[in-house]
Amino acid sequence: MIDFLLLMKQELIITVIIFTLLLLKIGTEMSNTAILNLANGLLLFNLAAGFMGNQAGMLFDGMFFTNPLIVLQKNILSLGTLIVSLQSSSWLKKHEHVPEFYILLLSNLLGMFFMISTGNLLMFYVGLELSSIPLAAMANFDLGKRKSSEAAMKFIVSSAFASGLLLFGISLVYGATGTLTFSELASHITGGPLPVFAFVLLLAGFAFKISVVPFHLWTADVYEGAPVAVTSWLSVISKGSVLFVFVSVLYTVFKPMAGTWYNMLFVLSMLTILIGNLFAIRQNNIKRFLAFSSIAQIGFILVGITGSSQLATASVVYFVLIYVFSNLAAFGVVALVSSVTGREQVSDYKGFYKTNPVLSWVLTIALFSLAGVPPTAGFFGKFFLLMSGAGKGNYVLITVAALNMIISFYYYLRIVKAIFMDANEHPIEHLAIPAYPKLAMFICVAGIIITGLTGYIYDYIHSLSFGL
Amino acid sequence: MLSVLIILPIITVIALLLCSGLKQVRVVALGGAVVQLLYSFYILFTYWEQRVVDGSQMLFQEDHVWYAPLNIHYHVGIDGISVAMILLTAFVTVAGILVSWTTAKLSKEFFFLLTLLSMGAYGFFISLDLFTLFFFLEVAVIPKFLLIGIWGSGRKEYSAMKLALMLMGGSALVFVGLAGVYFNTQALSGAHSFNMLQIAQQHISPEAQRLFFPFAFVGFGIFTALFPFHTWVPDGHSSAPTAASMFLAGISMKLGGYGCLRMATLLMPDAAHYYSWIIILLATIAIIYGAFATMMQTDLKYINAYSSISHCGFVLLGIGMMTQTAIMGAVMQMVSHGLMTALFFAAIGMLYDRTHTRQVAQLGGLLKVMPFIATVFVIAGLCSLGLPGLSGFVAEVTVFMGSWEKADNWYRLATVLACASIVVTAVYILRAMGKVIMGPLQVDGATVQHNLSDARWNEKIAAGVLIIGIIAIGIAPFWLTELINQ
Amino acid sequence: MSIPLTHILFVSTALFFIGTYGLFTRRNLITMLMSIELILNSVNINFVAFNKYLYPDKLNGVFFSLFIITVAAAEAAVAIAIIINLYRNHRSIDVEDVKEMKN
Amino acid sequence: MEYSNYIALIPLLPLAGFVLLGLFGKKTFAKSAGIVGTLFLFISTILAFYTAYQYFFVNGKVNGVYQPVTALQYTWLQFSLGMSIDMGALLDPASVMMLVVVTFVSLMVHVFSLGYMKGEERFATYYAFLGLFTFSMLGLVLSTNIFQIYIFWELVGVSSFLLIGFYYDRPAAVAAAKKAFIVTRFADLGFLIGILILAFYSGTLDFGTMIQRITGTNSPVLAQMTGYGVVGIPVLSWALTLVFIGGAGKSAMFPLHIWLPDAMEGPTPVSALIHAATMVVAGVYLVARLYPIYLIDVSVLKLITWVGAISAFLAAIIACTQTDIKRVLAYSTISQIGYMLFALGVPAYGEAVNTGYTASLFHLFTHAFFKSLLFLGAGAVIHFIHTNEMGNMGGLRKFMPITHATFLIACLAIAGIPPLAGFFSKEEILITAWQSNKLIYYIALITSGITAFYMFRLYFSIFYNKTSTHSDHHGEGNLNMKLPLLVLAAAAIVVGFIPFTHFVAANGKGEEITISASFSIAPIAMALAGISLAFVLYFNENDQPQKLATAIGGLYRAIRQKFYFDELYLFITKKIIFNGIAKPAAWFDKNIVDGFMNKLGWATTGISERIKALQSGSIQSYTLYFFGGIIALAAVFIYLWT
Repeated sequence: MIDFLLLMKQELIITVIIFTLLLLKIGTEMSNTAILNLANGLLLFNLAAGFMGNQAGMLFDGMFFTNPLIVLQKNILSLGTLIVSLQSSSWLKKHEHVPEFYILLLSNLLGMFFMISTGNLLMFYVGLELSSIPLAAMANFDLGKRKSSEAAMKFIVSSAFASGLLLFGISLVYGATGTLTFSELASHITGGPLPVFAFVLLLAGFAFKISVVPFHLWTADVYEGAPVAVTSWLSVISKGSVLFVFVSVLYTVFKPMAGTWYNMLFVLSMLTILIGNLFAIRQNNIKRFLAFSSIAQIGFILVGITGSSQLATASVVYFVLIYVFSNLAAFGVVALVSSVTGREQVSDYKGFYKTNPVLSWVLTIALFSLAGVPPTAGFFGKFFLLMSGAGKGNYVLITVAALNMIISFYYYLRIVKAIFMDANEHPIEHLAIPAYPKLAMFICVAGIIITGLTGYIYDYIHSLSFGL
Repeated sequence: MLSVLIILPIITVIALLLCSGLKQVRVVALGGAVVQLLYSFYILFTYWEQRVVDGSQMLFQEDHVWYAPLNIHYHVGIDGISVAMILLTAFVTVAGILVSWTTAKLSKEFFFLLTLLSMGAYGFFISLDLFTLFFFLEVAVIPKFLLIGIWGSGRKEYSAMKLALMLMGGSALVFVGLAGVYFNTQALSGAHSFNMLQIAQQHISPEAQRLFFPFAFVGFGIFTALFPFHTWVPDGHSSAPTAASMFLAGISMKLGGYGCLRMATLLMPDAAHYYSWIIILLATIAIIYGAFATMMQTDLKYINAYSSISHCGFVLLGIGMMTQTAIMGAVMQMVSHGLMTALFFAAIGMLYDRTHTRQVAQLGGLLKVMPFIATVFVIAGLCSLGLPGLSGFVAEVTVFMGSWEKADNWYRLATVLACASIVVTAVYILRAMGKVIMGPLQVDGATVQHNLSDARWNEKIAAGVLIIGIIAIGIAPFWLTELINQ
Repeated sequence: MSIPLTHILFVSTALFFIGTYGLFTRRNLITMLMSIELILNSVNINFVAFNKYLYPDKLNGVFFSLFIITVAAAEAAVAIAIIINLYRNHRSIDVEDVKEMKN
Repeated sequence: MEYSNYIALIPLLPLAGFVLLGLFGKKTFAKSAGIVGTLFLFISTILAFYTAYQYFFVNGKVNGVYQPVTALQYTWLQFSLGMSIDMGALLDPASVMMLVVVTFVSLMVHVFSLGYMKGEERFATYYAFLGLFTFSMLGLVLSTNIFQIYIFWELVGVSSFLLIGFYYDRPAAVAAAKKAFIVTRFADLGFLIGILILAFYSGTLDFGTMIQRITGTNSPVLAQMTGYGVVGIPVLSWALTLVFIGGAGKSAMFPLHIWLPDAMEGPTPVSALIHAATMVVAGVYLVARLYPIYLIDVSVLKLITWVGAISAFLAAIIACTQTDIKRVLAYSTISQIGYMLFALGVPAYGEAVNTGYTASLFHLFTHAFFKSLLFLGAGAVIHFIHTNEMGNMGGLRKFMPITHATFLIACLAIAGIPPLAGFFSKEEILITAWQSNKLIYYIALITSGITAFYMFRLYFSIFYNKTSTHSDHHGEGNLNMKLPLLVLAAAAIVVGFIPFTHFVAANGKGEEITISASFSIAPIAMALAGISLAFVLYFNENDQPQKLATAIGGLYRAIRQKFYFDELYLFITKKIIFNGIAKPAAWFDKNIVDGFMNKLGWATTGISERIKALQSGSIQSYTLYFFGGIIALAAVFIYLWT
């Protein structure tokens, strides 16, 4: 019982928070600010609690298991959640359904936690659904906006379809092996046609969530339509969680067919980077632009995953951490701007530096980190990903990826150019930065600087990770 | 000891962030630069003493583990070549900051970026770990983009973007090369290693070298205007602000040269020998064709940019020839060209500030109204056309002598063509000089007279610093050769 | 006499493809949702059949299908809510009318 | 006293002058610059003469042979083991002689300029440049090392550039300066490559070692250099020819002579110093330096001979038609240097080895004096009448008697009338030619006749002929200008009697060349003929010259246009180099190389435009792609790639 409490600590905390907010919603009439303070406080507590009293172990004979790496991954997600909630506060203040937002958000997070520490396909499925169905509702959170509802529709339909296919795959796996627990699957799976087909279906399920080409098409539309807070959540947290699971599933469950999925990832990663870049070049809506850029980023992560070594796992987790900081920093600025002025076009950012130097620098640093420019953390993240990819000795992949960095460089610099160099007669007026977003931005920027330059974090992650 | 070279700029940067107003900012920036200059002289002298004491190749090594899992170290150390490069950087930095003394627009950001750039250069020149090297190489890319894009002139956005992308491509190739090198090493500990010295000791297999040398070399080559990839040079230099042009041509093109040198001599010598004929071919093309292309330019900055292509060709030629003397010449050429071209850009910038045009056709006889600047221009020009007594001659002659040691008719032909470029150089330099400096006074096509003042004190010091460097090498080259030669 | 597994799998597969086809062709969102349900049902049949025929001494397949039914219900609920809201904003639930965001 | 104690001062003092005047000239020495410069040079002149005395009369001779003495040597730039550029001072008869000539003439010019350049805006700069030139020339003369000579070679080139372009706001002056520098630079390219070849084979840059290694009895180096050939010509010939091209460029030999006449745009004293006495004979000096090596390769010597002879003849002819007095003198300089060069070359045909060398350097010696005298005289005239055109002159003997007298002496000297200096040196050259190759001899003889003609054409039309329309008579100029004329005139008279042959000879021992009256008749006759023809045509104002000119019509025009050499070079540079090479190169760079990079960018954006239809916005197409992706993956990895 006691270790049940310990091992499932984070999940339990989240559940408690959810129900607290639910009761508050039903019972009392709190002002938005009060709820926001409370929620942020609770999230902070959750994050803090995540760091203490951890231990490895499993529950429900292997359905649920946890270890330091998983705890770390969960903490990264909690951190991301905190940042998202901090910087969406300026938007939520004016919204009437604040508790609902948090409830959805946190049930989402809960699903992810279960998904991460699952040892069984059934619970994986449940966790996955729990982490995607609320998202649809969140995408629709601006009820009155046409785009918002369109985004939600697109998301729910495609996610339902994806989960259908995923399930079909799982059913085939089940048929082939007769088991659903990872530990047994790993020993039963063979490289025959049926398992391969089943794997492809599962892969599609994952690929849909982390939006790998050609399963990515929903991404841009949903990002554009959904409220910025949701978009940032989608782009960072949900992707991150699925990535963690993806890596562990690939390296443990599908170990026997490593050769096959290596080739698949080889193809998919190049495709993803290329398509993501080519679409990102042209975007004018900054959220849409960030959507495609994030697709390209996923491509780089896949390159890292192909490394299938301890280095690879570490690099992926590390990169997700950095990605949380960089992308959320960018979205923080975008969220602030769009919540105050409602302007989301790249062209709106022309002459941004003249009016908002601080925000400009934050956005610039974030973009540099995404582009992988030293001394920001993104450089290190990309470097390690590519290195772990190169560890396999597949230099075609590395060269393609490296050369694609030129394109990605181009479109990130496009924004920087707009901010610093282009003239604009109606620039975005000067914006006062509220406390919470300011805090969020500070965390992000600090993270971007520190995570890269100090080697300790990476060493720690590496010490926890495992290879194929 | 060497880390101070990186720490000083960082301190300067932080101080810059704190202070406000043009006056404070530029004083702080200049102070930082001067301190760096003094410190690099201190390094020079201690290097002289130390080298006699211990015969090891790299001195003042510092080695701290940075990323243990990949065996990445923060590992710095210097030999004579690095010292020369450090001095060059320090000189150009001081001069650059002095020249842009009166930058009013966003002055804080401007000096911030300049200092950052110099930090990147210092770090690059002292690092012995390939990761550190790559890190600083890329650190030096972005400030250029911003400097050109924000403070530049002409098609600045286009040029800035072009420069950034091409340099990015360069570093992408460099990355592939480095990764290849890394995974083909087995250090004593059994792990792969980025340590340049270890790699140099445990010769990578020739096959691997041949596979990865082109990536690394071309990658660095892009930085130093290797022939087909030089097109960022003219646009970038011409639309950059004066100080940025000085940095670009003076320092950051040398990053590439230095990288190529290390790759060719230290890390992958076999491959360098194997590909030397290609390198020499490209270098010769760059020299001749750059020189001829320069003839047709009408904008002073374009003239100097194209001549930089031609002059950096000498560096690559020296590296390609792979003889002791030639490589010495290549290094000397890097230093000399760095100082000379910085001086040239400084002079052009001064002219531009006063006349507001860089078109040769629209200028004339400026010796009459601004004798000092004109003299600086003439000195830079003479150095560029390789006049004895100035640094250019020494470097070029050393390259020629070194190249000629290769007893092979094709290499000889390359050398002869390279020599022939000194005539072409003389032609375009004298044409520019004869029109702009000499002849009847003329500005903007009409012979009307602006209020054309001569150089201010800051410009005089800036030019003076660089000229001292040029003449110190030109009159007494032996100290430099002593420094470079192991 | 017992029906061989293949027959059942044939049915489920057919159901799967019918559902997919419906998803691709039908313009009405509700119908599309129904076709997705078809897919899920085919999955259910798979699970139960596999469980019954291949691994009769276990129950995990059956349980899985139970979970699927539940989750599908939740999914449908949210989906229909969204579609209703969509109708509020667009005055239509024809999928062809809902393509504002593209490229 | 040891040479090493003071020899360095000789070149360094003028350098000090240059630095001093260059840095502080404008402010501190605005007026006194001339005095300062002259003072510096005066000291080094004294030192030079002292050195000459020491060398020739005190300790230069060791058992009857003048030994080369390396007074100083410092390693300047070490290339590799044993291969280094040294800076030093080498004393042998030739260099000491040159030392004297350079310092003396330069001093004269300094003094003359005190008057001539008075009131110039850039007076200090002028003296600074003079100092720079003198330094470089002395360094060149004293070189111990072939690269040292190259270095100072370039430096004299640039100082001549600066001085020609001294009146920088005259486009003509600028053009002339550029022309001079570029043409000589082109020649220096040959010199440089020649050095590279010689250095590679002999493994040294030091003159002494190099000569001794190549000319040493059955030396392996020589075997290599003659054995191995490129396009059928042995490397040795290549090297020597290339080095000679360098010399020919500096000495304005045909066909690289075009820059010298234009160089007359510079201040006249400068022409006297650089373009008459010192720098232009550097080519001769260079060949003399490497003479032992040249003697090995007869073919190159023959080339030198013919280049010299043709230049002498053509230049003399062209000189007859020029009306700008300085240009006349310039062409006569070319012609005289031609004499020196073929004197060096002709021994190829005979065995009169040493006489050639001696005669050539002797002519160099004497020529320095009377030619600089001529230029300074011309300078005085121009200073007086403010024009270069013969047409505007005439009857000036009344106004400027001293100039007139000295000028006459110089004319006689160059025409080779005994007992003036020119006579002796020219005689020796003619004798050498006679002994070696008759054809060359006759060319030389005719040329000397023509020389006499055009010199006296010049003389008569300046000082006799019509009286000039010139009005304001402010006198002949002050003592500063008269004194050098007188001194040089004295020199032009006496130097001929110096027993030059005893001092300067290829083998260091001295040489006896007897001048027999019988042999001298022909040259003198030719000279007198020339003079009398000039007398007939130009003593009084008449229309004979025009008649003559029209009589020979086309030929006259061709000569007047200097045989269209400038036009030819213009064609080569403009049409071939600029439009043929540079323009295409620039175009290629702009459109092909750069264009390709831009195309790459456009292509990328173009593709992204093309594929935007993928994101059609309709959810069903998305799901379709989704499904298609799965099928494709499954198909590929089940059937193809297993």
